[in-house]
Amino acid sequence: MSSKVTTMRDAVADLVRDGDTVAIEGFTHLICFAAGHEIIRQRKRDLTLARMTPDVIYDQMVAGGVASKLIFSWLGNPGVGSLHAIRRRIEDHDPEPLEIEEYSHFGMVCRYVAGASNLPFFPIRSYYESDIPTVNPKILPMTSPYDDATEVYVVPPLRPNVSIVHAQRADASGDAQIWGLLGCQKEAAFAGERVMVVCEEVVEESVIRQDPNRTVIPGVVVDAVVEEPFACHPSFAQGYYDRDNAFYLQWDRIARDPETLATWLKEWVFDLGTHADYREKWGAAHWDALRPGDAMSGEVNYGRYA
Amino acid sequence: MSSKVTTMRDAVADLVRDGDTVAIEGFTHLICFAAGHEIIRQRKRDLTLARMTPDVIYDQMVAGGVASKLIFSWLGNPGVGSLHAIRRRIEDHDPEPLEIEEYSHFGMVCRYVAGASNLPFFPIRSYYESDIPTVNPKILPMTSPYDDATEVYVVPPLRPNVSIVHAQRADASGDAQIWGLLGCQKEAAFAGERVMVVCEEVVEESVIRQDPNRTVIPGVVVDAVVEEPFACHPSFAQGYYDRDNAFYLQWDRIARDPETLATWLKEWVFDLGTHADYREKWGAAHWDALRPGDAMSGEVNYGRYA
Amino acid sequence: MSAVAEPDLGYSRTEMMIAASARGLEGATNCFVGVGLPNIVCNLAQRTVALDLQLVYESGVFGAKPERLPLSIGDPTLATGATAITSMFELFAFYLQAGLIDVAFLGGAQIDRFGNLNTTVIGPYDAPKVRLPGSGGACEIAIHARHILVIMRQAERSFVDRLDFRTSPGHSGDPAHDAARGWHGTGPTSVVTDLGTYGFDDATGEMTLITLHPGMTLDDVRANMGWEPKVSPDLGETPAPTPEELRLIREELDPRGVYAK
Amino acid sequence: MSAVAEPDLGYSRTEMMIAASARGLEGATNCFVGVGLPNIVCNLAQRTVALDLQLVYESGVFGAKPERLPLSIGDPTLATGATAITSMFELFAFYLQAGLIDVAFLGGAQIDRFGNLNTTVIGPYDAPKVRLPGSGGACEIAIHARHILVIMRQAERSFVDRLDFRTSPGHSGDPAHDAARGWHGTGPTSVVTDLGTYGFDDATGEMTLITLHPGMTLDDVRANMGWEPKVSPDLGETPAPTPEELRLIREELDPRGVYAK
Repeated sequence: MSSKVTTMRDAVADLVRDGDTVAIEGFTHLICFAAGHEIIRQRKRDLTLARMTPDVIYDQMVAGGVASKLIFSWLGNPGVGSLHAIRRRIEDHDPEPLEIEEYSHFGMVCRYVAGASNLPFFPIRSYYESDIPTVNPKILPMTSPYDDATEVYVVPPLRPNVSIVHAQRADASGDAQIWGLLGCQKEAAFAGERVMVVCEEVVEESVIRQDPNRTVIPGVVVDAVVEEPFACHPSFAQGYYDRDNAFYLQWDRIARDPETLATWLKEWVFDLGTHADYREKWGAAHWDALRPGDAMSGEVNYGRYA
Repeated sequence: MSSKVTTMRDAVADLVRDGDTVAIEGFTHLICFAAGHEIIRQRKRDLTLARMTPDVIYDQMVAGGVASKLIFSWLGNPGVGSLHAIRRRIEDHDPEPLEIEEYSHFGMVCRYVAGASNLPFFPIRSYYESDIPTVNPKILPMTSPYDDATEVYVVPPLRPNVSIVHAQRADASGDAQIWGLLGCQKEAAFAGERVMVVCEEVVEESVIRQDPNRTVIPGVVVDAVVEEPFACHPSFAQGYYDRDNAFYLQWDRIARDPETLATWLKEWVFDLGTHADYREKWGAAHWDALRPGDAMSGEVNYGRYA
Repeated sequence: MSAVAEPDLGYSRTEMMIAASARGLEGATNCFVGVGLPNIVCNLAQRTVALDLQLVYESGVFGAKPERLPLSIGDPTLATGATAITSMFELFAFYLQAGLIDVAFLGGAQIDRFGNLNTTVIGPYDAPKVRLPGSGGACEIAIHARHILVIMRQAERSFVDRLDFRTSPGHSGDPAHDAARGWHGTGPTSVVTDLGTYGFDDATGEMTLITLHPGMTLDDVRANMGWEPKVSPDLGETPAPTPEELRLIREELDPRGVYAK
Repeated sequence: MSAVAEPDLGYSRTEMMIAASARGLEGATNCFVGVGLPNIVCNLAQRTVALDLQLVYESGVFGAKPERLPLSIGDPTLATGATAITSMFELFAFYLQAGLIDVAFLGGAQIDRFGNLNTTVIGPYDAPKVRLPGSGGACEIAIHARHILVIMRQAERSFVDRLDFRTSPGHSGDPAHDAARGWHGTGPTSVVTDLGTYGFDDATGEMTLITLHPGMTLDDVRANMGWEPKVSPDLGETPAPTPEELRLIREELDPRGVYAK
């Protein structure tokens, strides 16, 4: 199997094109900020950004000017409050409008499932007596083929041009293992036309094969593998580092003021060449403070059948 | 949390009722023969037996007179050949007819998914230009709500009255962990109105909580937990014992002749009180020979966040 | 909100809200937990009225045992030591849509007298005055969780006669219609605010004041809602937080006073 | 089948089938493996013409590395050391239906000239002469795998003019119709029997004899199929199994001669 390991710079340059629909997924966990920063740095334009929870990363990317549209289900700084750059674009068209297309969480998840499964629609029991379908014409009611009285809503498949997912570890072919919160990493990866796996550690294939039930994303759908420790900061990687909650709170302050935000982007994104520079700028003590204690999974025996 | 641990005899007596639809799932792996034998022993009647692959266990149950109908997608002795008792019922109505309702594998899986998800139907891209829908009126064509030219087929939800699934280990509340082939154990368990988890080992809750991503079935859907080592024999439990292929081959010979089969059922089911008797009758050397070597998974670190 | 003086009762109005909400979880088997106050409420209930309460998070966690107060619904402390972690698809499909969730907390920027909630927008959708987070899982939680508990601070701008946007359905005002919906959920069961607790009238589905918190008056309530409140003929007083409830909140659950101050 | 003498060529007709089928996997990236012969075929191809071939099993295994010849598609040796194990729902939805499967093997009790397959029943469905296993995954595999390779022993009763039941669709006989189906799969690409190898005609979708195995004649072929076979104008001879192919089959893959004898 040939190696797909590359750098973040090359992976973004190769896989992300102006006008693409891009999904950087990860539900609070494993949000690949480093990929978002590289997309900003490479000044990609006119992207449609899909994510269940746009989070601080999409606030940064929207402020960085890469996006013309958002597809989402919950728009906030989790546990903190608003995403101010995004709100300015939506509420005040400042500095320009931002198109939005919104779902509920279950609707977004099922859009990825439909995309991953090559299904033309996905039925869910949701949206009843809600105004959401009135503002999103892609959410349609239908009756069950078995029973005219049973109504469901359907959502259309979402197939991002590029899906970017972070994992704790992957081998050089892109077989990726995740533990802790899974979010919709698997569904987003299978739904993507092009897929980038970023990981804390590239490991030998034998490590993956020791515990095949732990594999969430198989290399067969992966185009590029990037090893980038702490790439999820200020989000977290279970067992590797904690959420940097202080930064989430700080962002609220930074993003309220467009100038402060521009200064932050310059200092922390544009003036840095790579995520290694970002790690160095925060400094070793910062990373040490985010390391959790140990809580080991224990082992299971698959048995050798030779 | 109160314990749901009970004996196979009590679990079957409490949960399985004449006329029920019963699913003993497990795709080649983790097929709970011990539960099937207990259902035969308790002379349950008029059951509809659902399983993707009826396997030797349903040949035994059909021969044992408990079933009036089968719902399935592949009817055979895997890697060996036919299920003779079932074929006699279908082909010759010997000793009486057996109703059948058949799908493809994907259709069966999606029936469980719909049942587990409270969906009134599940759409799949299958059955095109196949005769299967002509003999199963429950498989219906429909067009996508987004595009009249895109046709899919739908299958209805399957909600067994009782789902019986085997797992390597579970705690007393029924939180069950499985590794190796997963089949549709999770989907069948969530789809069941009543659920029995049989396991090789009942373990402390702390063992389950050490590796929550390994949990396939949560106790919230489980009614009874039965600890029954080797309950899957002649099927297998990954890491615990191998498939007893010699018995699968033997069954072909036993089942060809109704009298030989009746003698086998008497000797190995009716004349034994419990699966412990069955284990003893085979003898320790038999079980030792089926034990695999070790192939450990390795550990991962969830991290302690206190 | 209209100014209501903070009475000096030895506890804060937020602590009163938390204690009253936790008592509403008596007998609950599992609870879909939101971030912030519901999180403290559930943890308090686990230590008082619902010892076996299993905490469920839309991030895919069932049976969480957080060692610290989670900072968000996706805190790593929720994953370590949980009973099960599942994909979000399965959490929403196999647990929530399947009807396994007993109680869920919801809140919002606006609520109407029937418990319908707006978490999407203030002002017109296409020209918002304030763009709110949107549904998240709220829309489907409102439909499928067997009981919905609402916890919201009360104010005239949030307890409104007419929502700007209905994100999550509550009662329709027509109980016959509600019964025929065939949803797992029975809709909002109670609303706990910083002023009192409300139930919903069986005959009309309308929010009804059941108790006033100590020190609060009916005038405080009227001044902080956009419609004339229906009041139970048996209007009572919410029992004050017990010393044990206060100790648990202050010493174990929120020692830094982030949420409960 | 009509008696065809086993020619003394230093290898069995089954070994010829295995070797010819394995060569059909040249360049394949992954293969949906069935039990029995396809299993040996794939393992042989992995050692000869498709070194990076990933073995996929409908039981939910991707990238299996079996340490022994699996006895069924659900042998524990397939799980240990695999790249990924997934639920069957995901295997069928995310891998197969999504179009990720490159090649799959199918076989059956009956095949017609367009590669349609019957694995369901001989005789009428409601009064079967022989009840066969049914579809399993074959129906969806036939639709979604990009290439279908058929491996079947040839006989008049199995190569039939008209199927008793169409379990899995092949070509329709109308290439314009086939192209408009919009399936991932291009349908059956080749059929390998114990007598020869067949392709499918681009213009008609009809099975066409491409090579005869050494020692076999066109009359043997005609005697063992229920229609007059279409024969390639360039009809050639299948290259005999190489010594290395035979060594691998006999010493590594099936030392006990269970499948290949």
